[in-house]
Parts: sequence; C-alpha cells; structure tokens
Amino acid sequence: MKNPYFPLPVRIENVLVETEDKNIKTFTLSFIHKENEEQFRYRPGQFAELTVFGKGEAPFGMASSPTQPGFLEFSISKVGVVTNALHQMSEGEILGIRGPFGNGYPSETFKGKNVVLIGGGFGFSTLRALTNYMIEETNREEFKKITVIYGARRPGFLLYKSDLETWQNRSDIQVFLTVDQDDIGWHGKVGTVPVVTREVAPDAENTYALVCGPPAMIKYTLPVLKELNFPNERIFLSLEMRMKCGIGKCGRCNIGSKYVCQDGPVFSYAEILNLTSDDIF
Amino acid sequence: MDALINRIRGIARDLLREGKVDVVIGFEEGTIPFHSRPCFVRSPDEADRLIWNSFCENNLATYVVKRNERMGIVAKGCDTRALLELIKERQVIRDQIYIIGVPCEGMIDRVRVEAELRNRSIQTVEVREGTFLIMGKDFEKELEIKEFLYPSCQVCTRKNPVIYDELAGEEVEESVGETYPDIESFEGFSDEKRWQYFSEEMSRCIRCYACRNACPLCYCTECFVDASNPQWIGKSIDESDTALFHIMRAFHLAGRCVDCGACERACPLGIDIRKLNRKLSKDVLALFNYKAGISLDEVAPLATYRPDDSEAFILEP
Amino acid sequence: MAEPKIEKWEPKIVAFLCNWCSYAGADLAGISRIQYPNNVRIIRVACSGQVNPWFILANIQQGIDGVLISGCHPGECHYLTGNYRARRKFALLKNFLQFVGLEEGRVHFTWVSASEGVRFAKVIEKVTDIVRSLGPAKKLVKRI
Amino acid sequence: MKAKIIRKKDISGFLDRLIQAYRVYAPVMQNGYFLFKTIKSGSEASLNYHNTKMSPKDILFPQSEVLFRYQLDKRGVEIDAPAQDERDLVIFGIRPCDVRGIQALDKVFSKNPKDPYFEERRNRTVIVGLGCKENHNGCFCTAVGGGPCADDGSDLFLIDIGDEYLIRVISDKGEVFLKGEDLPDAETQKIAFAAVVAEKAQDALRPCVEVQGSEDILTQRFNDPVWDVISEKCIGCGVCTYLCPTCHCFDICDEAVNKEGKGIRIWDSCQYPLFTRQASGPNPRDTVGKRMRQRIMHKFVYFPDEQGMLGCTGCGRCVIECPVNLDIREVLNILLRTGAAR
Repeated sequence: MKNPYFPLPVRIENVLVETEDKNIKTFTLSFIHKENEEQFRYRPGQFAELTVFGKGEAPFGMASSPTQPGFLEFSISKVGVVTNALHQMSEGEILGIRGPFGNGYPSETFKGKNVVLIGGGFGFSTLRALTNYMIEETNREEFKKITVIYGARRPGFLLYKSDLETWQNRSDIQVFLTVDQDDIGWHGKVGTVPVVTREVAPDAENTYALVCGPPAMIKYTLPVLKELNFPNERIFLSLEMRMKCGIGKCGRCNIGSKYVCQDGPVFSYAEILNLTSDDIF
Repeated sequence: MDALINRIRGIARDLLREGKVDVVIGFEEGTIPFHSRPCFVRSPDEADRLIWNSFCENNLATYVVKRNERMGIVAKGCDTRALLELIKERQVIRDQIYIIGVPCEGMIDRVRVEAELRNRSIQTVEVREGTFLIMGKDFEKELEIKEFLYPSCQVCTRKNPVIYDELAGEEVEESVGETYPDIESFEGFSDEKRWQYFSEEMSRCIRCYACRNACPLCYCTECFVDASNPQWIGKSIDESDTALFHIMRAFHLAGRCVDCGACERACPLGIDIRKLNRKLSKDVLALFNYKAGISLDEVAPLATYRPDDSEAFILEP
Repeated sequence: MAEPKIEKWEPKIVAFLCNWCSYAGADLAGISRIQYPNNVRIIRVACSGQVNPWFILANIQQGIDGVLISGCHPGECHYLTGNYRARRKFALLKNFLQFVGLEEGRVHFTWVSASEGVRFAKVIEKVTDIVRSLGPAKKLVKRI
Repeated sequence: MKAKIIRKKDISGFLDRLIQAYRVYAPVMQNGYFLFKTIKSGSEASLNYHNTKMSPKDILFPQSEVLFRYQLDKRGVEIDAPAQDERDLVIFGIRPCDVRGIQALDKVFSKNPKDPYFEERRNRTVIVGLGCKENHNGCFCTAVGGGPCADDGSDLFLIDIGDEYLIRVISDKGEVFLKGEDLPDAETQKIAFAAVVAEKAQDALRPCVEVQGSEDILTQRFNDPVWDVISEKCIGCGVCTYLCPTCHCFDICDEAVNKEGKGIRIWDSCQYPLFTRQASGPNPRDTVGKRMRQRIMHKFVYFPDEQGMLGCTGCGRCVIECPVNLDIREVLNILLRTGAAR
C-alpha cells in the first residue's frame, strides 16, 4: 500500500534570492531517485509538502511548470519555522517532498478561451507556473489572448524578473506590471493590482480570470472583476489555508464540506460563495 | 442556601439595572447532575439564572483576563484569591470588577462520587444540611458532603473571600493554619518511589491542556508549549515532553498559584498535577514566607529578593 | 593483541558560567595551569539570573548527566541583583526537581568569583565525582 | 442470524484463551474510571461499566504514532516505516456508540488515498460489541440514529440476558473468530428474549434532541451571533475532541537529534487556535465562537455531507467531561429549535 506520508528525498540544486529584502527565495529541487520523478506528475496550481528534516513540513505551491522536466521550483517566503530553516539552506542539502496535492488550475477548461492572470506579491508563484505552461510551444495555440497583471509593493519585490522580461518581449502575451510604491528606475505602472485591473479592463467575453495573492488584494480585485461583468463561474481563486496532510484527512483545511488540500486549493468564486465557511479573505 | 441565591440574584439585578457593570459572571444550573456551570448575565431579568450550590467548581477568575468590560463576578474564596493575584499582576484593574464574595463550604468531587457508586446511573442530586441525596432509577443514597469534597477544598484555609465589594452570606469558620501534610508525607518517600509515582501519573496525561486553560493564572497569549519558533517542547505524549510540560507549568506558577484546584477538577483523567503546585507553594512559604492570593501589597516572591535569602542549596567544594 | 580498551563511561556535564565572575574564574584556572576534569562543557551566560529553568531541563532531556550553574557571589553581581533573583529561582528548582524524583546530584548551583580559579577547579572536580557516582542520566531523558 | 450463548462466568476463561492468539483490548478499571487496555488475563477485564473515559479510537488511531524514521547522511536520506505488530487485535466489550465511531474513522482513513497505518491495523481487528442495559446522563445515541443495542459494525455483539450473554454473530469474520470455541447455539426463545432486552433499552433512552434536517438549519444560522453567546464559557481545551470517538484531526511533526529523527502523527483539535493559524499570521477561526461552531458544523453538516453519516454517535463523553458543561445536546436544541440562547 503506497504510503502518502512518506517524504521523497530531493536535493537543492539552486537557491535564487528573488526580492531585495531577501525574504523570498526560489529553490530549485531535483529528485535523488529518478523513479520518484515519474511518480510526481503535477499540474500548475498544485502544491506539495516540503519537509525540512528536523524542523517539520509545510505546503508550497509549485512555481515551476510541468513543461520544464527534471526539476521543481518553489518560491518560499520566510515566515515560520520551516521557512526560516529553508532560508538557511544552500545547494546540495537534502529535503523531503510529498505530493503533488490539490486540483491545480483547470487548464483544460481554458482551452480556446482568453485567460487573465492577476497576481500579487508572493501569491504569483503558481500563476507564473501556469503562464509558463500556457506559453510553451506545444500549448500556446490552445489558448487565445493571455494577459498577466502582476503587482508587488515595490520594484525590488517583483519575483521572476528573467521570466517577466522574456514574457514582455513576446508578442503573444500582454504583461502589465505595477508597484504600490514607485522607486527610482521604475518605468512600469504605479498603483495597486485592483486599480490596474480596472485600468487594463480585460474584456470578460469568453475569458477566464485567475486571482492569487494576499487576502486584501483578492478582496478588492473581485469587485473590479464584477464591474467588468466576469461571471462567478469564470473567476478562479487559489485559497491559502493552513494545510498539513494534503490528503483530506487531518481536518485542518476544512472549509464548509470541502477540503482545500483535496477539493482545492483552486475554487471558482461561485463555489466559494455557496460554501458555508469562515471568511477566508 | 436559597437566601444566599436570592441575595446573589438581587445584587446582580441591581448592578445591571444601575448600569454599574456590563455583565455579571456567575454560575447557573448545569444540564447534568453535579455540574453547575459558568454563565454570563447581561440583563437584569436574566439575573434569575444565577444559582449557588456545592457544584460551582470552576474558577471564574479565568474569564476576567483580557476582557475590557466592567464585570460583576460571583466569587468564592479561591476565585477571589485568583482575582487578587490577577490584580497584582495588572491583568485586570481593581475597579473594573465588582466582586460579589460568597463564603464557600467546599465543592463536591463528582468523580469520586461516581467511583463510589460504581457506574449506577444517577438521575438527580439534592443537597441538604451537611449531606447530599443521590437518586437513581432503582436506588437512593445519602452521602456526607465532608467526605466527598475536592482535595483542594479539604485543605482550604481561606474559605471566605479575601477581597470583595459586597459579601453575599455570612462568613464561615476558617480551618487552622497552613499545613501541607500530603506534601510532607510524599517528600518522605525515596527518590525512586517518588519518580515512579510521578512518571506513572504523567504517563496518563493526554496533553488536552484543560489544566492550563482552566487555570486563571495561566493567561499567556502564547504558552511555551504552543511556541514553535523556537519549539521548546515536543508536542506528542512522549513521557519526557509531558513530564517537562507539567514541571514547567507548575514552575511558571511558583509563588503565584493560589491552590484553587481548578486544574485538578478540569483534568478528565484525574491526574495528580496539583501536588507539583503545592510543593512549590510549600517551599515558597518556607523559604520566602509568602502565600499567594492573600495580600495585594506583598510583592510576588520571584519578583523580588532579600540579601539574606537561604543559600543551603549552594555547593561548596 | 592489546586488550580492547573498554570505554569507561565518562559523564557529560554542562556548566552555565556567568560572564563576569565564574567564566573569568574558569579562565584563571586555565591560565594558572590548574588541572580539572574535562567532562564539563562551558556555556557562557550574561548572568546567573539569565539562566531559565528550561535551559537546565532541556539539557537533562537530551541526556546530559549533570548541570552546573555558577554566578558571582551575592553582592558582587555586575547587574547588582541578577544572582539574588537567580538564587530564589534555583532554591525552588533544586527542591522541585528532587521532589519529582530526579537524583539530588544531577543539578548544582554555586558561586565562583573571577579570582577563584582554585575554587572553580575544585567545584568541577566535586561535581564530576558526584555525577560519575550517579551513573548515566536515565530520568526525564528523551529517546528518539 | 446465528447466535451463541456464553455464561458470564466463562467470559474470563474465554478471554484467557483469546489472549494466547490475539492482542486483546478490554475495559479495565483504573484510577476510578474505565479505559480500554491490553489485558494479560481475562480477570482484568470488567464488562460491568457505562463507558470508558476515553473512546477506544486510540487503539486504531493512536494519540502519537511514528510514521517514519530517517537517517541523514552525505549521500541522502534513508527513510523507513516502523515495524507493525503482527498479532491480530480484538476490541472486546466495546459499546455501540464507539463501534459507530470506528465506522466514522473508517470513512476518513479508508477513503483514497488510504491511510496505511490505520488500514493495516483495522484489517487485523475483530470487534466484539456489548449492548448497553442502562444509559448514563450524557448518552443520546438514540437521537443521532444509534441505539444501546445497535449491532451494525460489530463482528460479534453481546447482549446481557441475565447470567448469560447472547452472542449475535454479525459478520463472517466474527463467525470465523468463534470457530475455535465450542459455544452452545442460542435457542430461539433466548434470541427473542435478547431482542426484548434490546427493545427495552432502546425505549428507555428517549431522544432528547431532534437532529432531523439539522444540515439546512445550521447552515442558515451560520452567521447567527448565538454561537458566540453559547460558547462564551468555553475555555478552549481539547477534552471534547480528544475523548470523542469520531474526532480524527491530527498534526504531523518532526523530532530529531542531530542527523537522526522521526516523523510523528499526533492528535490535534479544532478547538485550539493554532489549528488554523497560518505562519504568516491570519487565522480564519480566531475566536472561541468560530471554533466551537466548526466542531458542531463539521459533525452535523460537513461530515454527513461528505461521508453520508453523522459525525456524532451520541456517546456523551464531551457532555460529561467538559469542565464547563458545554452540552452539545443543548447547543443543538438551541440552534435547531428554540432559537433563543438560554
């Protein structure tokens, strides 16, 4: 009987400091045993439980896209016990990984449709995975117009700078970057994500909107999407809850009669509205 | 007893009607025998919910911490001792609470009664003068209250409230001075016997933290047990972690614990955790001549020092 | 064939030495070439008053056989009242650990001033002998 | 349905024989209350009890359990599962409400992906239920679809018919289990008498709360301030959830010394604030009222919605052992019927 609690060993291949305050780093991990890699088939929007041996486990969304085989990337912000331990680790060290967990973004249903990805700060990691997945050669023509709206507090806090550049140089994807606070040398927009979203005003016709970021950003972006008359069924959110087992048993991420780790973390806004639950955001 | 109950209800009704307090915290009838329970009365006509009997075992002082309302509180001897310590530790301001003092004859130990009746199902209990009558489907039994008091009530030397704004009922006669016979006899055993007893008791703990949450003086926002950064103690029921949890819980209450016994009454498995606190209270009394919950102006023992404190334990080569 | 050296068990002892007096005393013992057992691992703390009871319990939990806390003599504390407050805490803690059944010789408290190199060496010797006679730590030790 | 008879005085010998081949758990009286313990001889067990202080769920879902041990070294990490006890288990003298608790745990842990630790033990377990003759003050199994002699879920079920027990053989696992014992078959009139005993016990316990249609009413009243009024006296300890036969929430943590350590699973409780507090700070259930609401909603709305059975078996442990007498039956009555909080 396969044991869902067993962590698979992975090695840290690369650690990239993403933000100027060094609070968010992107870790590139590779499986030590190749056969584990085959077992770990994942979709953008799914997450995994990373084990720092001696410290514990915590859930992180995959920031890499399944179209880039051979390694996994996680962007980790330094907030708790596991993340602090992770931030002190360097290349070559060993971690454990369990997963993939969760339903991930429903990329099948986006086929033949426009997609607007609205991300804020640290929550952009899984949207980056989805973007890279959609603009991959074999996948790109499956989707129509792709728009990315991504904001952070300051330019130094924008993640994945190299990706952002390559996306901006492409013609088949529209990228709007914004910061809350201007800084010298910044040429992009200034303003919060909800404000920029109203400015960009993506057309709701035949379009899916995905929102992922801090609770405050989600709270103020949703009314804007409603103004642009996006129907609730075509707005998807990735919920952030405390999770542990990842297989719908430990009861921690239970909201309404759903488990965020199994039935989510991606829910349509319509689903969330008819869930009787404590307010997540 | 009814005069006392009516007196309490009267005081509560007046307090609420005159708007002196926003809530009166007291006891009301429970849903099963032997269980009166805390209740929060916020309007004058609800005052009739308040009662008083031999089953008001919770320490209501635990509800006044971090509550910024003006509160009336029906408080027996040990509740007032806990309130006094909370005021001394500036967790509640004295005139934020109106203390309705109730002299206490001791509360009945429901676990020992059930053990005595060996699972006969009890339907009603009626408290009389010095005895209580238990009625079940096919039996009746009258027991002496004195024999079935909680251990903390049996050794209680402060049955009358130490501070109060108004006293409901006459003072009761206090039993004589501070004695710790249980601790002295336990100290007489060998290291091995004490260790055997202590680890056997600790092995039954299921870390549900009812002892900590029922204690009025355990009010830290984050308990050392729950801290994760750094993680001081393991979270499982590993013997060593559980033993250390109880040792540190007791030590954090050294010179503060008023021996109300709320921890022992809340423990679902009846573990003898109070013995640890009483040992520290005995030593605090012997070493620093201080008794918790007695006077507002005496400084807590571990918050001060005296140049001539005992050095008996210092190692001389 | 050399008779296999049966590893004679040596106790592990942790000593919390206050930076201003006891640590200096230990240093003096070293400078004056005074010999004392090497079972002790020294941890420098700002003052004996800084030693939280948990430091002692955490050591015992991890299998350390003996713990010594040493600070300035009362009245000489660099922070004036650090050792006075510590003295009250340790008086209670010593009785309390014994009460739950820990052997009396596992935890020791003493005062060593900066000039007492000889006293420091003697204290370490005495503590090591006591702890060695008690044997390896068993109570409250956590097994993984 | 096949049935056997065993005299009460033969129970101890019967248990002694079982102990040769099985690890037998039975109610044992210690410290003034009963707990399920592994017994070394039949005489330790006592079936003359209302219910154990803690539910027998910790036999199959222990409070602390090692999931894996690991050894870190240069090349990587070795991870291996702990050895399991091979002997089969017998839970002897378990009450119907606790059997239903195990059925609830089955739903959670046997749902894909299966929990190997629970499954492995559960497949080796024989459940010998024991019908109740008398209920205690907290019991309300008849109000939540159970009953003092509900034998569903047991492999064998004992009913007290005087100085004998009638053993109803429920499952074929039970039948195989009894093969080695040459117990007399029960005559039809004893079977009928046992049914009467069961009937009487069922009627003696009037349902005190009507949970019919609770899902919709509780959902409508989700944001009703009455939750905070009811839970104001709750001190937020874990007694109700740790003693409950159906509560299955747990935490996984890691304990290590230098390069060697273990991953352990331990019980957790939705009544603790840390249960949902995220490392970055926000906590969707930051008040006692929200946490108490979660306990009721999960047992009477979410669990039935997802698993098709109520998450409460009416054993009454949370009623009896709550330090402040927060009675779940009264909570339901307030929410489902009268609407006003007393």
